[in-house]
Amino acid sequence: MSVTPNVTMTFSEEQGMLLDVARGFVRDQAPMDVIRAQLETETGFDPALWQSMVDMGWAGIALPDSVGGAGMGVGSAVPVFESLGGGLLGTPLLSTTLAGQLIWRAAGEAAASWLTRLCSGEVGALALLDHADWGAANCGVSLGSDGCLNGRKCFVADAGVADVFVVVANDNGETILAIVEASSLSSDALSHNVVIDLTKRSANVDFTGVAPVEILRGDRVASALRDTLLLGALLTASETTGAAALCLSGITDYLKTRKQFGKLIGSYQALKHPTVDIYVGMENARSFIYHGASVVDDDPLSEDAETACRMAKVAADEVMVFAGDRSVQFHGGFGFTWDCDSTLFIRRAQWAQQMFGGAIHHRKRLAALLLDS
Amino acid sequence: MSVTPNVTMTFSEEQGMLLDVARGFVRDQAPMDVIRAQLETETGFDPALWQSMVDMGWAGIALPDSVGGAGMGVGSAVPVFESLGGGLLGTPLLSTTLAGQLIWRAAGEAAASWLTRLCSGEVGALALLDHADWGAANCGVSLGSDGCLNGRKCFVADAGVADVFVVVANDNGETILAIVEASSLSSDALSHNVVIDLTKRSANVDFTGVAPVEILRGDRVASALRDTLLLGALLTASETTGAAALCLSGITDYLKTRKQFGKLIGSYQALKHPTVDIYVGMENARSFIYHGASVVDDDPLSEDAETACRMAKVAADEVMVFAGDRSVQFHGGFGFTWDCDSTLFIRRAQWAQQMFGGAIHHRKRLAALLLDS
Amino acid sequence: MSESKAALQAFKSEVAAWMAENVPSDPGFLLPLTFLEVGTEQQLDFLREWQHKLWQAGFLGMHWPTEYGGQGADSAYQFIVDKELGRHRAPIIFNTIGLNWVGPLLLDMGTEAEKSKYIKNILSAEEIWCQGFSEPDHGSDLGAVQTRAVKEGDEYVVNGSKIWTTLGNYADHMILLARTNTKTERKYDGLSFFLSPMKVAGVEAHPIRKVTGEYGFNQTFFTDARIPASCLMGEEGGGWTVAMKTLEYERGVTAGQASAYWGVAVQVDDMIDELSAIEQDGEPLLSDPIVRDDLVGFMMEAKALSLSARRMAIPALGTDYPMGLALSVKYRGTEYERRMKHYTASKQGAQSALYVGDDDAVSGGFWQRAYFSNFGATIGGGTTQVQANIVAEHVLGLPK
Amino acid sequence: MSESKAALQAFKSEVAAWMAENVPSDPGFLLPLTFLEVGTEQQLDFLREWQHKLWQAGFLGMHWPTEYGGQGADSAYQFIVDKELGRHRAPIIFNTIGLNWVGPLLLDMGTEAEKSKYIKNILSAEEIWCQGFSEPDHGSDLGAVQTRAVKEGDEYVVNGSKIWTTLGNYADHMILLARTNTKTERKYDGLSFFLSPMKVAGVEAHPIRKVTGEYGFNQTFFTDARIPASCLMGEEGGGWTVAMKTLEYERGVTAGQASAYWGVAVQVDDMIDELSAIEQDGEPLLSDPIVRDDLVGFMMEAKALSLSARRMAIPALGTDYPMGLALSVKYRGTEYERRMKHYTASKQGAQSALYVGDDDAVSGGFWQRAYFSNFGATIGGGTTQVQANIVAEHVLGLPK
Repeated sequence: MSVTPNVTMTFSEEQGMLLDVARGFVRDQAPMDVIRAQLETETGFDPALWQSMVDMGWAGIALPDSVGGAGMGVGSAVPVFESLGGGLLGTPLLSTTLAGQLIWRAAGEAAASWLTRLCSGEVGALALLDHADWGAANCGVSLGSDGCLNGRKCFVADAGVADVFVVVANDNGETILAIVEASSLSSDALSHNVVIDLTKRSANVDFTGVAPVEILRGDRVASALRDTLLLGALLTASETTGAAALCLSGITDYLKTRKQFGKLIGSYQALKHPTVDIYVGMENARSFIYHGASVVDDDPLSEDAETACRMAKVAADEVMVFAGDRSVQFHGGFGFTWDCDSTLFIRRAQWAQQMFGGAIHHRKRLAALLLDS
Repeated sequence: MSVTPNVTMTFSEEQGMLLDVARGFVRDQAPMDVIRAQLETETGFDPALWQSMVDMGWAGIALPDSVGGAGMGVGSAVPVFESLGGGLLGTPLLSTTLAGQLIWRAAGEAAASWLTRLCSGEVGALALLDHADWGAANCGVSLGSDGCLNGRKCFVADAGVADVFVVVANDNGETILAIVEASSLSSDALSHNVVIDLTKRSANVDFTGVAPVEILRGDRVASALRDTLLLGALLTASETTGAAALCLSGITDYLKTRKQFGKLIGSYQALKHPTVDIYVGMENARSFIYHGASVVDDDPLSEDAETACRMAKVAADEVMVFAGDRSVQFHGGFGFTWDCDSTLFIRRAQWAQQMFGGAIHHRKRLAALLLDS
Repeated sequence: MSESKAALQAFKSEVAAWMAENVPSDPGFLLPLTFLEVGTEQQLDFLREWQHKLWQAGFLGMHWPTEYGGQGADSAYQFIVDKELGRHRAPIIFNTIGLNWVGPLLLDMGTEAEKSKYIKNILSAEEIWCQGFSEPDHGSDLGAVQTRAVKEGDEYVVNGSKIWTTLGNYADHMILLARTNTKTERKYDGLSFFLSPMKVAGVEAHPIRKVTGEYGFNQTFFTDARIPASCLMGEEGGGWTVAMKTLEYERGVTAGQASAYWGVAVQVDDMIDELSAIEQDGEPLLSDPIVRDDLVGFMMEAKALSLSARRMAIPALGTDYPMGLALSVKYRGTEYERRMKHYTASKQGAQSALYVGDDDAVSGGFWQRAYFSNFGATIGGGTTQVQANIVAEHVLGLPK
Repeated sequence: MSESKAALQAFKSEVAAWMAENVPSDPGFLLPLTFLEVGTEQQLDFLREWQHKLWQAGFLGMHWPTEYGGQGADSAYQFIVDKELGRHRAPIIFNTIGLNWVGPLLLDMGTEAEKSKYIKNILSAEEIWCQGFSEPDHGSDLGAVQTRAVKEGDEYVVNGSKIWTTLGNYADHMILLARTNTKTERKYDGLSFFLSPMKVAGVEAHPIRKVTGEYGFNQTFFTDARIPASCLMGEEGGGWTVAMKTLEYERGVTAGQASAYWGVAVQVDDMIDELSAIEQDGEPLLSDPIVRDDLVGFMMEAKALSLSARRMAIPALGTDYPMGLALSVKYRGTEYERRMKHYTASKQGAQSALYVGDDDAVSGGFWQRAYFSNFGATIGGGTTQVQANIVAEHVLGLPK
């Protein structure tokens, strides 16, 4: 039942360097005007920027070197995603990383060819959901006797630019992972979503009639899927934490410079104290993601790791929703305009809080984990 | 399902006069030093004060004139209890009123002799609980074949001064109401509780071996019991709302006069804005109790009345807990002392929030009432 | 002038019947949620026609004098119309600044000439009004207004800039607060109030894009704009008083508004209806005890607001803080709506991340858009933080 | 001076073994929850004896120099002792003002004479310390201190009054902030810091009853009290700096405290244990999804606080706001405990309304008393509202 004992937090020099590099990269390569220029484009990111990230080895950051990855362990992705979030930089890195995790955890080195492709910059996408409910079983897509899939997946992140899809499907009651090449999709397979977060892209994808190139099945599939969803929660939380920190610094900057009724608005406690609460929430989320980074590894995730991933997601969601909302409010009239970055923050909050299950989803599971043992 | 349509709020000239009289009485007869003088006495109130209240007809305020009551309807008790709460005046009026309601609703004029006694100033008490759980069935006390009761009731409010007990008991599976005269209790039947609210008194009462003077049974018992518990919630809410208003005015007085760092502390938004929220909560509770007063009557309570009683209790509990807590905090060092009335308010909050079920109890039932129809 | 229940009931039936026939159906393009968000000519034309039609049918300005285009009835009739508009989910009545603030203000403080000239066209939507109070650097601090109006002969020459001018790019007139004297001892005494034309040289309204992605606001620039001296309302230097009176109408403290149906109303029942179709963990969302408890909280807030409105009519029940219920309406109502819209937008699973324009979005992204749009209400007309100060100071008597 | 894990582990076992033998059992009267609540001679004698025993066993002042009665070891050893005290639910170590503030202060800034004279007796509990900073009319505003100390020969004559002097009626010494000069330009420059005797003529401590019904605080009156001039610590007029340094110890920003075991610690696990025995609607309270969700919230807060403490040791993970985690500890921790204690006190059904002394009360009314008592932490040493200002201004750089 006890929750507090495990406060593992490891931090190597290597990870410290990675954090510095990642922050520096986002600061230099993706200032807000670069981000804004991509908001209403089709893909939402600049291919050259993506290539730079691939060149730095981030596409394989969470994978072992035997399959072309960086070999730093999956926890090393945490500071990278925190940094990306800290610039609201939308790229297909999250999808690609998680596709890599799912394949690696389900098939290991037997799937090295796929993993190598992902590490080298091909975009991977996870086709998980049959509908909006993250908590339901999502295996509506089935494998037919003709070797083709049948059915549609919803809200597939980065589907528009994906080279490889990992599709959670159902073969006579067995959950399988079908690997599909984007080139095998029909031209009208994708219908793009209008995503509230303009730095993100997703689509509904119809896999009907598509023949997967490979099917992963067996004992490890269920655990790989569960762990990938947990890692999705952790990495989304990391990205969200970075975004919350950026949002906080936007608020404090404004509170330090904007005057109303002859005083800097930051001197009003009605603005000042909630900003402190955003700060505290952001630091909590940061503590949870670093803790998560320290307790996840290539093995099936432990109960402590599961707890850490879920808590990270809850903490990050909650602070981001609060920070984004207060950012609009505290910027006053300007906050209500498109030109104020607050709009990007509430949109990010709205996107992040549902990805891989929201606070209510994870809190329910945490209650079972922590109170029913 | 719809919750908002019924916003009945009637207010007669008669009720207006009652409100004025009750407020005036409490202001004149029970200033805070009078209240404080009773905090650590055995009974917690001054018999002369009680007699004045009886003389004004308050003991029978909720009962029809045919049994010696004021005939103004049970809703008329709301402004009286609000006023009593507004002075933290602890008397056995709540117990007596509810004992009257239970008997009246279960037996009507057939029980006129008991009701007349209560209207004339004898103290009634409800013996409801077998243990701390307001939501459990509480019928552990049973009626034996010898015509005597067997078992103990807990937390019987005003047991120490009661003349008449109405005991919820169990006769071979049937819920009955046993009327017991205090004189028939053995000398060691009562063990007094140490109640956190020093204006209130209660005791555990052992009814073993006691022969009830009368047994009320039949169709109306269950509904009378349910309605009395709901009216208990409404009247406690009324009393609590009054206490919250007094607490609020204590806070605003302090905020207007106390200086810190060269400024009146009421000018700090960290104190000012939560005080506004107490105000809003208090007004909400007040709206709910007046609405409750307008929709309860002598008939079995309607769904709207049930909704009103439960909402009133939730609103009053929540604002009182918040107000009491903030009252201590906002009075700073002085708030932490016995001399500051804040201690009376958090104690009242702690007492009130459990009486007749707390917020969690009523919110759960409101969900069923409002969402499952 | 209270009306018999029967007469009101009959009127209600009449209005309902008319609306069943006449409320326009979905035009096939996005309509604004509130009058603050009229962003395209298409929307403007549609809403202008609709308001005109309502007025022609005799259902607008119910309690305004007939000589100025009103119906000369009790305000209870307007209340019924507004309620029926909501019940029929009608498009909004958009000329709000005219209907809710300028109209009542003119009827209260205007000259006969001003009333004759302006009021009927407000009702008929022939003339649109905007408001020029806020300025870029001062936000809520109206005392600091810098826009200059200098009298030259029978004209004032106006220079400066106003911000958040809702409908500014479409408006015919602006209620303008400008500084006619920079040397007064109290800064308030240098301000004057104008009923200023918008369609004159030197006035330009630049649309501002909103958090929702839509338009409706403008920044309005005055560059040596010349307006007739007769546009001055009241005395020169007496603008502060008129502006404060206008704010009372804006804040709903005073009655007299011709239609409060300026935005798509959302009720707690709508919220529950919407959420009842959603699943979580394969079960109805509404079977989750935590969600149920949250909804009880929202229902209680909604009920408390309704009860509070009812209670305001019984002065004996509000003696401790006489103006308290009225002065706290904006503080409570706008924040309640923000939380409620956010909640509904956030309990849709993956659909929470969809927006207006996605076919899969719950109710077309209504709740997400409504949440974003609601910041107009918690920021505009005095932010929530300022509202809390108002309640603290004016109701509870706490120090500034 | 970091120690090997093995040595620490061995020490931990040694301490644990000693405590298993020596921690006193329930004395049959109510013990104070914190050092702020020592209200009877009976409690005082008991706690003094217990602290003395712990010190004699070599388990107090682990990292203080041996020449002053300490153990000359690493502070990790004191941390272990404190943790074991909690694990064994030992009575508190009550001479807190001496152990946590005065001792570290003297070791840091005191003269050799001051160290020799005072420190050992702090550890042995032979001398009790209290603090004289706050005054009746100024609360948190130390700059406004009015108590006067006027030098006459080799004495200072003290007049005035201090409030909230914890242990004041039992204390031998007070750290006293008094005004030695009323004419300085900056009010801070007129303050001096004294290590002042309590048991002299003209000093009277009047116990103040608390919200819990217990005692522990005093108001201390100085009436022409004469104290030796040698009691002055540092320079005359330099009291503000010393007081601020003391506050750093009080706020836990600086290390060096001899025992932080000054109150009965409550963990989230205790809360869950307590609630697991309670029924609601005839079912275990812990089966209620809403309660479960609330508990998840508390567990997350507890975990976040622990993780935060851990993270402070890794500077690379706190670069954005370097002192932020440390400066926000009081703000977060004390409020978390208030909410958690209140929650546990309030989920006991009818037992929620019972208090200390009732046999039927849950854990003897522990949670109710702990909730009330916790206001000492959210008010004393700078209220929560002041703490929020500190974080806002010193961590986030927001304006005053």
